[in-house]
Amino acid sequence: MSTIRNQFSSLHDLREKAPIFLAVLFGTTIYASVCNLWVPEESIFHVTTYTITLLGKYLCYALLALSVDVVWGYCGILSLGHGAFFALGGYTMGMYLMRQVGDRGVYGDPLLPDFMVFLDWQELPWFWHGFDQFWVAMLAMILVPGLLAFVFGWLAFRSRVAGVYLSIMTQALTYALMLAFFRNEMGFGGNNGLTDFKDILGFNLQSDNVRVALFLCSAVVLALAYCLSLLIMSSRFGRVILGVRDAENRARFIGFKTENYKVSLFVYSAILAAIAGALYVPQVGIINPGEFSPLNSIEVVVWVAVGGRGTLYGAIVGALLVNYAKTRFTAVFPEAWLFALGALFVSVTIFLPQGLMGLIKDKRSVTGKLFFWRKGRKPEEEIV
Amino acid sequence: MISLVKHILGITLLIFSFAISAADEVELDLRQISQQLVGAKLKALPVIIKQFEAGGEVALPMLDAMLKGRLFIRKSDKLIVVGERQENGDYALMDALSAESLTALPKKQLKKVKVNNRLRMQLRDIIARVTLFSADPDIRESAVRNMLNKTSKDNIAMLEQAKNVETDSSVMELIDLALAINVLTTSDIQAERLSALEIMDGSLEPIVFNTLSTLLAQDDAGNNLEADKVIREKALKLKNSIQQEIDFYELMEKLFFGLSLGSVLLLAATGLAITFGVMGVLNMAHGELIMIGAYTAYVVQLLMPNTLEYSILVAIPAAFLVAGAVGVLIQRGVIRFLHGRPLETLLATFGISLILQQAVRSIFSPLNRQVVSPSWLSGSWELNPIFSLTYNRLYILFFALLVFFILQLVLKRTSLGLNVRAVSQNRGMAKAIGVRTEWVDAMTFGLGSGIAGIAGVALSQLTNVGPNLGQAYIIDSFMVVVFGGVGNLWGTLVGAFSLGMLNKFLEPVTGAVLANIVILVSIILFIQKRPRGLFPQKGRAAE
Amino acid sequence: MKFNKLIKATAAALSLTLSFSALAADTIKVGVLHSLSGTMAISETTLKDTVLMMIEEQNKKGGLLGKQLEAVVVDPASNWPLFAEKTRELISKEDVDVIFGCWTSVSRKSVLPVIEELNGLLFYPVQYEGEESSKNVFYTGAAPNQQAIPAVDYLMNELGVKRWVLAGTDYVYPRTTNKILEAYLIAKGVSPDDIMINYTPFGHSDWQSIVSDVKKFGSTGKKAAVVSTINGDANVPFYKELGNQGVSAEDIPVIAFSVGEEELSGLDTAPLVGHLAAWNYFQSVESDENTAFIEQWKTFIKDDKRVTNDPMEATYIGFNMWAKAVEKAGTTDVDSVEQAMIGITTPNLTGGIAVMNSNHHLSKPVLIGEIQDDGQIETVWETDGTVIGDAWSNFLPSSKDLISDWTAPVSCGNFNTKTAKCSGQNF
Amino acid sequence: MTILEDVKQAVQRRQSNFFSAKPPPAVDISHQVLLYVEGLSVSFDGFKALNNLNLYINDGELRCLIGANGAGKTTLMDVITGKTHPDTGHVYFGQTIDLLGKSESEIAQLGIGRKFQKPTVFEEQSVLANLELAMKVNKSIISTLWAKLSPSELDWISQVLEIIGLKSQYRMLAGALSHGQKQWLEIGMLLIADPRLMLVDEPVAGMTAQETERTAELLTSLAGDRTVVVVEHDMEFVRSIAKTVTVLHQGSVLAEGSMSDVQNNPAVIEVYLGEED
Repeated sequence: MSTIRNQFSSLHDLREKAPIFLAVLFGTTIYASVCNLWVPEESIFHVTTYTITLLGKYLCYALLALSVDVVWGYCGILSLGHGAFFALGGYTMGMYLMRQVGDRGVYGDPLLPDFMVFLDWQELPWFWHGFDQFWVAMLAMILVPGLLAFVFGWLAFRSRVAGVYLSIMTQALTYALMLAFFRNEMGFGGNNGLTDFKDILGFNLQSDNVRVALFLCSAVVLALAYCLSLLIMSSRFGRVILGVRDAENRARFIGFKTENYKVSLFVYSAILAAIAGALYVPQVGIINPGEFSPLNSIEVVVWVAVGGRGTLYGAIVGALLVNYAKTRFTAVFPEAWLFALGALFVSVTIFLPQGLMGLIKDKRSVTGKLFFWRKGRKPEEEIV
Repeated sequence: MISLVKHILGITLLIFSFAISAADEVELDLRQISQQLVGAKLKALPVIIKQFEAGGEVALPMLDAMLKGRLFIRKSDKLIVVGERQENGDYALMDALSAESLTALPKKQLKKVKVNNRLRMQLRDIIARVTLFSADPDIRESAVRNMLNKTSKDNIAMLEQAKNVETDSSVMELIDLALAINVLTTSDIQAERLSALEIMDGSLEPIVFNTLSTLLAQDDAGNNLEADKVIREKALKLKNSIQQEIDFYELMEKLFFGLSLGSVLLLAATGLAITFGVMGVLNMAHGELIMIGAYTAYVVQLLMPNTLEYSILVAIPAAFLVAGAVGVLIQRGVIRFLHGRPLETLLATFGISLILQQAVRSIFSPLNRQVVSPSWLSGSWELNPIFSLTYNRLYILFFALLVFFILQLVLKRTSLGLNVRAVSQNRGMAKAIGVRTEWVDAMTFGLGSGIAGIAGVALSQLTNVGPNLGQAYIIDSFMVVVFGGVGNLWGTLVGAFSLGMLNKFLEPVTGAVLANIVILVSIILFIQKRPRGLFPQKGRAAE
Repeated sequence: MKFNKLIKATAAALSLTLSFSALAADTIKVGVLHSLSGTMAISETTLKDTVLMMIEEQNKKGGLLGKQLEAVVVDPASNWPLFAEKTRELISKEDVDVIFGCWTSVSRKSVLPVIEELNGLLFYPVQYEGEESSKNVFYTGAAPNQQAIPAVDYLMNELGVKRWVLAGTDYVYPRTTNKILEAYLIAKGVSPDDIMINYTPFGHSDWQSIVSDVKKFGSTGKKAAVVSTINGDANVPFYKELGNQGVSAEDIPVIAFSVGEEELSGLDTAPLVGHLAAWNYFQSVESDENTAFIEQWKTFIKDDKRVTNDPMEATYIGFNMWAKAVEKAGTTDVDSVEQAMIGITTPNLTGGIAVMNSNHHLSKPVLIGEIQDDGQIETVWETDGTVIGDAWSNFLPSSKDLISDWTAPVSCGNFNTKTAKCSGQNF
Repeated sequence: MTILEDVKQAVQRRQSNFFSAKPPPAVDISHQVLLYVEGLSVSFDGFKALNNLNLYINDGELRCLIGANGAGKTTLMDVITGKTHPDTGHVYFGQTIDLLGKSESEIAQLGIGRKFQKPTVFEEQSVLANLELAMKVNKSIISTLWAKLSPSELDWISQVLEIIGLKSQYRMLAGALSHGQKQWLEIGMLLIADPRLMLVDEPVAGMTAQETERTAELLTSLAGDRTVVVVEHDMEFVRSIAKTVTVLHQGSVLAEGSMSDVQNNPAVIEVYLGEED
């Protein structure tokens, strides 16, 4: 006798929204891979390895942006410290790759990485043990950032640190980690970080095939993360999260332990960021404490804002566009590109509060329009 | 033995007084010696310089000029001259010996007499010995102080000589001290040495402590180097009491360092406490406003090259106006449109900070710029030989407090302040009763930015003036404001000083890097305990 | 479905512009890989200008092999992974024949795998910690034995220094240099109690406690000195604090390895007169080449007040050597140029001759200078001849058996003389 | 009185087919008192918002709280729902359950629902989603990840939509509703959770006379099965629904009794009613 229809079906959302995205993503990646490996270099259709590594890097950034969008766009948690999780993920991968070098380092030490040999370390620090196993590294990649996010989130959300306080605390977190990793005593290579990797799972990192494989891998992981996030966000869990963003008190008073929701989402997001970092390192060939820099994390937030937050694909598009722009600008106007980038950020925030995706977002629904009109001007009182 | 020393002394004195009476002759001699400087290699210089000592006070201007690197050889006739750089870049010259003024010459026609550290040390020693009998007690004091650490036989003899004619009590004390140290280390008569220890009692000169430490040292086998037990006990007592004083002053020093760091943090954060704390704008360009202030100081200095000493005083209001104007521009041009979206102000102001940085790079080049410290801001105020306070930090400490209290006054006592508070507490109501909220917003932001500019002027006295200046302070500023409690200026004050203190007390234990990390982690933990900082805004209004 | 179209259009544009590789040109392309923004811009921008000046000069002389030189400038923005990316861009997309670039060690380490993989050529113009020798890199700055060790010798022998403060920024160059110096000092009979080692973070600005500690350390009666490997921006507040706390060069001289004329130009040097710096070049050195170089620089940069410094000289030497090697090889092909480089000589700016040795490091004179009140550094001591740069320090236990020799039969950057093995090569 | 019947019917049906499986936590109401508030004091910055307040609410009662601004009504609700922690005092739900020290969500899950002074709904979600979230279901993270609306739940939602008159707007974003509709939606969210105790803060503010009347009807119909505490300024409305009225003044109870008792209480007349008219 029910006269109302259930609007909520996660799979429905996935079916409706994902195909376009996935088609574009895989279309481009497979095209690029094929043109890199099998089209002769002279051909105008050839895609250079440079392009492949560049695109691979963009995809990692896109995943990072996605992870920020999950917490910021959907739950209103503006993390200025997601670079920390990204870098931690990167370091776990870096440690694995470093151990893979084995005795092929410049000093030929079978156990110790080069930087330890030349700082005269006698033995491997305890936390480096086991990292010669890929699975240990992968486990650490999930556990370390996950645990950090859990502890931080648990402390912060339970004591209801919110809004700008939370943002500044996340910034403090990544800044403290940056300083810590800069310390040579930490055993992570200090400022130079980890570099000069040789191979991954026995395959030479320098070969085009491995590069393409890593690139495709990034694309697959991004696609999976996108679909998973979409599923999560269109489940009732996602609606609770949205509720927490818009009226946390209401959510609490109808019986949700909102801090638990926030913590779990934060941990999920941190793990996504860490995976992005782990994919990033073998492709760019270096991980160093600079990745923890607070400015990097702010930049990620800017990508999401440029693309349009709270849409998932907006974050991805934002990351790709801004980074592509950066690549072009730094080459075309090396002396003035910061003007262009700065102006882009300012104008997007003023003129496109919903980001670029706000321009083309679902215009069919009247309520949707109203909602965006409202949102553009709605003061976020919770935050002040 | 002692009588022999006195004999030698007598003879020295005789030669000395003879030398003074025959000043003209000396000058002639000196001129000959000085001409040896022409074309001399650095390695040959010590021998040449040594000969100047005999010249006494006549050689002093020349020695002094050499010490300060102002001694030149006139290329045309190889005359040794003292040169002083003038406004137009030429050098005003005078004869190094006769002090006769000569026509000024450009740098190209002069060749500098090279000096290095070794020569400078030698020169200082010579100057000390020559000026030991100077008429000015201050000069005599610094001469004795210089000789304190170099108790060669010659010096002791001279000091004993000087003691006989000394009238100034503080110089006398120093001479006694130098002689006492000499007695303690060279004599073997217990009574003499005990009275020497008596004289040394209470002196904080590092030499005293070092002498006692050497005296009390043991050799590798654990035997005391000093055989006399009475002396050892007395010396130990003395050393311990000095150690106590040293510990006390070290604590004072740490306190001062903490206060000083706190004042820097306070200056950097006060502006942010307004723009972020009162207006809720996550102003990532705050650091760049500080940078603009510092560059204003640089430009002001360029504009008034003749009065460098005071350009900094002009720079303070100028920086306030310039940074304030930039702030108003940012507010009117960008932030106004983002009202009520504080997290988005972060993004826009981040963009602005990139633009401002690059603008400075384009206009002033990426190199650091030099802001000259006026002499009244240089050096330190020596309270005693082991405790001194640097003037620039002392002034900045007072300046930071002054700025803070003026700001408090402005907020509490002026109509602007009233409006600011009204708008920050209830915008709608303020608007309804006729407050021009838009204007107040612009002015508030301008005020915060202006204060950031002032902070930049102060920082130009401590650190680099370059495009990266702001970035170094932005995170610290946010930490201070959040730690103290957003929206509470007193919180910022307390926050800044407590973080400064904490840092300076941690640093000796953990090292600078770990101290920073520990502080960041403790702020994170502290915020879990008090989510709204040290002094939160309480009550229903805060919800 | 506008969204769909937009995405597609963007993707198409993306792949098109990216895959559009440069057409073969009849110029010789020279890559310039120095940060023009970010924290390192302060130092690196000057080197970019130097390379541009050298290229202009070379073109005036008719270029190389009858072709004009063309500079390709990119901005790696003080971002280390970006250095690797830009290197790849320069070599595979822009087809440059040589790259002049990098300042920090980490940027070089980031570039290294890429340049070896793509067989490029990099000239690295900054003093560094050593412990490296790549087939594709020529190191025209000083190795530790060309800067640190002579400096310590000078302090010890000429100034009678007995107590040592090794103060540095916490990163690899100071760490290594201090390790080498510590080993060296102990070998020279200095007691470990007389060595104080201190590390500070990048951009450290509050030096009160450390300077005060140094003062105390130096007031024990024994002559003390500070060996500073403090990097970049942290130097200005450090020297200001030294000056204000009254630490004079005669009491406790500070010898710096990273402070040159350019760093001093941002600072009032009056209180610092007499403090020392160890380099392979000072602007104040009197030689015909140097006078001409300074003149040329000031004209090029259109600023009479600009100064020159050691990394500029290293860039100058590197560029001239490369030009000579290209002429000698008759091609810009990397392998040929690399072989031609070894043994190439060119005048340096201090009146001597720079030689490229088989370990890809230069022979350089070592100069110790004192800071003057006009911001210049006057030489007070110099080595008799030139010192050959040592890629692998003999004072580090890990590297004392390693040598680098890129000529046959060894042809290896990390050759272990004990095991006669060549390790750690990427090809 | 169609609404009243509708609601009763619906609630009963619901209890039979859903809550039998998951019984609400046992509230011991052996003394007929559902809520004990004893000796409660709260102060903000020296201002005493509640001052040794005592209040007893019987099970199934409809109680109105009135009092001037700052009398402590909202603070009292904050304390009961766990938002504010009192300086001293006790709050018991039934005989055994101590509410102090429990979090908002725990208290909500015990069956205490609250409507805010300012209508607070999830503005950027549909009416349906709002009601779905408010439903009394397992609210752990794992279960919300997999949760789906069952036909019976949809039915229940549909009935509540009927009651609050938003059936045709169920797909609309809550933010797009009118003020009165938002009030109703929030009441609906309370209703759908089937609470034991409902704390309703100013339910008719901003409603038309007609809407007010409907609300009065609804609240009266709810009493009996559940306990309702209403804070309201609209005296007309209070008069129309109240059996017992408690007057708060300066953080303490000034008077308690039927509307007419209270209206004739001299103390009340002086401090509160005296100001009217």
